[in-house]
Amino acid sequence: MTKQEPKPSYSPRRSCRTHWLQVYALACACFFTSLVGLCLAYIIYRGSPTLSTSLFFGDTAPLAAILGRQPIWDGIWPACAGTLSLVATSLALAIPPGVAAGIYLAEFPKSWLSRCVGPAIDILAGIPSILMGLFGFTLIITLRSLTLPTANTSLLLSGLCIAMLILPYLASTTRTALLAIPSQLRLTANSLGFNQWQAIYRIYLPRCKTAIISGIMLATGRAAEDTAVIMLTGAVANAGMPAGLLERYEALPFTIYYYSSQYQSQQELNMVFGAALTLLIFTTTIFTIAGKIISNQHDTF
Amino acid sequence: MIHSNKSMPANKIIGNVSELEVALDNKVVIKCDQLEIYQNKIHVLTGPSGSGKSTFLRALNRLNDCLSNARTRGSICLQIDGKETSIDKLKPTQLPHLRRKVGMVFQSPNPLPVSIEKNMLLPLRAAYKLSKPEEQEITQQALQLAGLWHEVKDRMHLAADKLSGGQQQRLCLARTLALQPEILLLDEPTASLDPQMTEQIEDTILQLADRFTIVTVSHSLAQTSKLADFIIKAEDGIISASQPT
Amino acid sequence: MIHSNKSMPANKIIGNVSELEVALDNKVVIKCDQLEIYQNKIHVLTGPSGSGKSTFLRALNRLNDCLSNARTRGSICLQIDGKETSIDKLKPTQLPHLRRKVGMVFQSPNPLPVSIEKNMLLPLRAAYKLSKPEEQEITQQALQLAGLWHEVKDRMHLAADKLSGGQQQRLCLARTLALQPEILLLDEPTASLDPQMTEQIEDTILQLADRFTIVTVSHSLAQTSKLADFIIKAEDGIISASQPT
Amino acid sequence: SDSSSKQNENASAELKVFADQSGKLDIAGGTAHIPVMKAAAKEIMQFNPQIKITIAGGGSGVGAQQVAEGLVQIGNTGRPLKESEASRGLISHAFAVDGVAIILNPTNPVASLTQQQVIDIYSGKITNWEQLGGVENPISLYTRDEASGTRAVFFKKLLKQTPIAKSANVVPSNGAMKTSIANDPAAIGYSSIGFIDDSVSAPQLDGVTPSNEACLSGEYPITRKLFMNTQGEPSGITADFIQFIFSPSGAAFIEKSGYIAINAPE
Amino acid sequence: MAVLGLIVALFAFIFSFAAPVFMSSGAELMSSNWRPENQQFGITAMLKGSLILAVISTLAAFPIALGVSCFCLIPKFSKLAKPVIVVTRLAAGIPTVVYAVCALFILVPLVRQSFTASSGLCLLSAIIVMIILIMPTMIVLLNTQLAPSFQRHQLTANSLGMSDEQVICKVILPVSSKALASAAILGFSRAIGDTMIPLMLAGNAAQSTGSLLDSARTLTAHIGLVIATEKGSPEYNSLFAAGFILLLSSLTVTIIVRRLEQTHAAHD
Ligand SMILES: Nc1ncnc2c1ncn2[C@@H]1O[C@H](COP(=O)(O)OP(=O)(O)OP(=O)(O)O)[C@@H](O)[C@H]1O
Ligand SMILES: Nc1ncnc2c1ncn2[C@@H]1O[C@H](COP(=O)(O)OP(=O)(O)OP(=O)(O)O)[C@@H](O)[C@H]1O
Ligand SMILES: [Mg+2]
Ligand SMILES: [Mg+2]
Ligand SMILES: O=P([O-])([O-])[O-]
Repeated sequence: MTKQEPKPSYSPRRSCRTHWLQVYALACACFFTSLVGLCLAYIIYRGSPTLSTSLFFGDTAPLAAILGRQPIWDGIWPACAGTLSLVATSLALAIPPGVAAGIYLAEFPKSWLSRCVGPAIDILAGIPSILMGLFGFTLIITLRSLTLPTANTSLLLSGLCIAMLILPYLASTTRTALLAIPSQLRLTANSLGFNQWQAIYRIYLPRCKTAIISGIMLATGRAAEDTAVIMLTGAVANAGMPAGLLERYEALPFTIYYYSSQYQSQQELNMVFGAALTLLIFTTTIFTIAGKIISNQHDTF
Repeated sequence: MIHSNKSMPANKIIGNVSELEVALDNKVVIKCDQLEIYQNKIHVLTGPSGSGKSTFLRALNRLNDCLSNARTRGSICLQIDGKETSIDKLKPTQLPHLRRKVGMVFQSPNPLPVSIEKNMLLPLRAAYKLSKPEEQEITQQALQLAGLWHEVKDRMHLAADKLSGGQQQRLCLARTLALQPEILLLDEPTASLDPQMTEQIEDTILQLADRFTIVTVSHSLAQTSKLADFIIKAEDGIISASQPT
Repeated sequence: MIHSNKSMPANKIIGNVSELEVALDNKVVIKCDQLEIYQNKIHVLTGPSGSGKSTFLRALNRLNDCLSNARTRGSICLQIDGKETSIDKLKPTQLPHLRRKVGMVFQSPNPLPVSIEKNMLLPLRAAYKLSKPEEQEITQQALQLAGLWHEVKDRMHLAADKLSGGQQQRLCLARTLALQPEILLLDEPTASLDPQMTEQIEDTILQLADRFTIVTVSHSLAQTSKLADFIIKAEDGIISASQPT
Repeated sequence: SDSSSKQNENASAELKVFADQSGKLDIAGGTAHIPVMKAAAKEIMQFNPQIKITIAGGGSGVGAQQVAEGLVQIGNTGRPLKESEASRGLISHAFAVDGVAIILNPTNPVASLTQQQVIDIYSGKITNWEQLGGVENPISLYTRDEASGTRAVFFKKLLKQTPIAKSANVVPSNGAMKTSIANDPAAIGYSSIGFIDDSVSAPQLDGVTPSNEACLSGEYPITRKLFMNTQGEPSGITADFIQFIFSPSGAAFIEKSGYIAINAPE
Repeated sequence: MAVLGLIVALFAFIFSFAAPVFMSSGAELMSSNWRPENQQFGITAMLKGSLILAVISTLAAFPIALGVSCFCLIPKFSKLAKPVIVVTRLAAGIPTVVYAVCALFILVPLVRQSFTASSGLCLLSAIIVMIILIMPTMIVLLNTQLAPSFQRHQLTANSLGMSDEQVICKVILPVSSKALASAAILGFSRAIGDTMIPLMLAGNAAQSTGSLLDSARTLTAHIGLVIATEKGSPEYNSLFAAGFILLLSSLTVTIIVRRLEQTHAAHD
């Protein structure tokens, strides 16, 4: 063994006690949370005193109103019901094709159909919602003049446009979840003689269930909050309870928008904050559930 | 080293690989000019890391088709259900059956993310229509064969990934056996197991050779000499037969 | 088996572990009542899979602190920069220095997702203020020591994950060596490498013992007897010294 | 109370036509009309919940556009139909007289303006309240969107077609105009006289205080009619609704909303 | 697939309505004068409004979002990171109109009082709210991309004596440059596509302005406003031109993101 050469003596870098990144990150986090906190606090502060049966049902008796025996005026219940029906309609329209497209894109990425649908879905995801509303509106106008003179702006039309808006969410969460399946699991499934549909149905989908459900939750939140689309496709200021798919309807976000810019009385101003708080509770509940699902998912995998 | 197969007189050829070439990412990773596989024999595939052993095993039941970056050429003939079958000519719809008949156990244990019982039953149900008692019986037999039955019989509903590594490995073996394969591909069934566990699995393999044709990968010389009827060498992607020990 | 260390007369203790206990997910996975570590010796840590070998190594440079579910108790004293240091008492800001001095190479190669050169330079620059030529020199020396220099010297800008597994492993070794550690922790440096590569790495380890104190994990008996000055046994989470071979 | 009960009887007599009907009626358009439409719809729907009436704003443009497209049965406008609109078979039913008045924030001391001053303000020549005898404060202009009937009338009759400065904020309804002005001390805007209340102040225009009476007497010149428009002759519930607006209880709603009712054209 | 049909229909619609508009009055549209009374229908002022709003809010929101997601990575703050992540999720779930309402009642009066030259309904208000709106989206995206990367490399880099901050600055961020870019682009596309915030807060004056304290109109708000006009009128037609420009911009963004992802995949 030759003699050890002396180790080079490097000058060690001073480890500063607090790195600038810590300070910056802390500042950003404080700034961000306090802004969001301010918004939330304000809505709760202004909204919670307004929560009462008269906020929801105006001067109609709540029971009669819920049973639909009496029309509701100056209450946000019809808007709540409208938003719920809108969400249900758009989910019903978006989930089957969205999830199916996601599965198809993940499992048959090489087919010509995937090559078309993939970019199409990406493009759809980038389209501003007002354009979707514009599309819905022109669609109706065109349909009326061409084939369907009874077509009209309605819950169904809004549902359809919102479905197109949230479909990319569903497709891409499904696709991402399926793609995240380790190739080892795919090999395993194949090596055990599953055919592709059996593998998807019995192995992959159950495994991605939580991811897909949380995608649906996020899509629900999107559907509930969108204003630009419904403004152009059938939401109106006064419609009473939603009467059917082909009727116009009220919706919470539209109510908020409408009355926040033109409240004529304290009561209408209350409706703004009451509706905002209601909508906030609705969407945060949904997002919280989605968050729970996501974090559980992290635990199990 | 004496065990039943060694004393069998005739070596019946049931598999024939020729001019096989598998490319991954457009780079040829294995080539095999000519290779025979013999019924009820243990073929041990050895060679350095990265020489293409796993890839070769996957070629035998066309699992490389599942890798998007794989291209396979050449012909592989295997006797399946008593018939000569050119497996490279099979249509995609026939692959699930092929893979049941040419069962594979992977290098690292890969239980499905469900219970032990489901691990056994899901592939079985995908393959065959069976009554409940039949399912039960097949499951039990396969687990017994893999030497796992006693360890798991009263916790069949446990998540399979809660088992220890060695147990998982044997579960994967049992799962494959339950599908009634004719040829069994084992990829380093004892890698990263401690010596005791290794011996146990080796003994199982020797037993299994009475009923299946086996191709197994091994790194260790000791294991090779203990198991091998035939040795297949993998060297820099060239797969070729070698003389038995 | 003769190599230089064996002939060294005195065994100087430079490390002392006592009453160590590491819990992961609130379950105690390793315990070590008392253990000494000797200067310029090779300590081989053996034991079955899951017995806590990796966890023990991580305890020696407090890497377990990075696992959010880990809790460590007990004391570990190591001689660093010529000073006795209670590493369990170090403040978070002192940990980077500790980890440079007690360098670790992981069980599976873990290059950073940057080029080979960057893999060497990033940790070096984080640690020391160096001029360009100094950086060059240290990098080259470390790569030579790990036996990788000739293979990579003209493709230093290649992404490190494009190297083969064995090369990656040696890159990780070189990266650690460049930081001038005093104690070197090696976690199964030869697992799943072929025999030739294994031998090469073993020889490197023997050489390195002249300059560093080494704790290495090994599964193989042959390797243990070839390398070990001292054997440390891990069994079901109990870590304890054993007699040298 | 005697007269009010009589009123009630009257009202229910007028509502009787709706008794056995069911169906829907969609109304959209002029935002000045909304209070009247809402009050009438509320009365009718409470009398017979089988009838569904939806009301949307959007401005006169929306009213004319949607009724012409057949999307709604009644499209309201706060201005006469343009020729292009009328040529699509629309029939107008004028039901109220209204004026368009300048409105200011109540804290603004300026209490009277001349037409020329308004023109100068809106064309951007006068930019500070100081120039009008108010406090030193830049003027914030508010105007209505392109679809507004109120804007069309304001532009034609008050501004004499002088282009509005491009810096003017645009709000989408009469209600929003009032709310904005009520919140912005430096604001100037214009709205239907019916919308004026305590939250805004309406300065005199050339010495005339804008009011219903002044409109009716012709003293205040910036007046217009409010129209309901239908595609062809109305029928069914639509006809009944229009009839109801022209009935005495309809007139009561119109008056309550701050407009002057016009009798049925018979 | 039906999806495909719908997308094709959407494009066909907007194109078929926009094309004649561009053909007949392209030059007119490209002027910055929007004066319907004078038969001037230029929409470049709206385009400018959209760009100013989107660019500034992205530029301002991105560094903050990056800071917040670094905050969530730094182990030292791990106790606080959980609540911040919860807040982020909450914030991502707050409807746009609710943000706009808050701003209408808090921010607008504040801006009005602070700057006498402004009515409060101006670009500045819209930008501030837009920043709050797009931040959570960016943070969520950054977190999902950076956190796994950090987890993967943290142990390694720590074992090499790098501090957590060094790991983030020297390894994670440079390696994740594509994730950063796609977060920024996502924020931008959200900002340029949003309607309610500019409609409710920016004042909607159709003027081409350089000052943030001035009222301005975006393409999206323009669509919302002029859809109410008579069908076939030049005002009405201009909405398809605006739609077309928005569609082009979203298309561009999509293509850029896809490119990024592809090179990303090629890298892996
Ligand atoms: N999915 C893949 N994509 C691209 N190349 C691959 C893939 N899997 C393996 N390879 C490459 O193919 C070659 C053969 O790999 P293979 O896994 O067959 O080796 P092996 O002999 O099984 O090695 P080991 O003993 O390490 O398991 C190697 O060079 C490897 O880098
Ligand atoms: N991050 C972790 N979280 C929770 N438990 C862990 C974690 N890492 C390891 N364990 C558990 O701790 C025990 C010891 O693990 P360790 O990795 O130290 O074993 P090992 O001796 O290195 O095994 P091997 O030879 O397989 O590498 C095992 O039971 C393992 O399941
Ligand atoms: Mg292998
Ligand atoms: Mg280990
Ligand atoms: O009544 P408007 O048309 O001005 O809304």
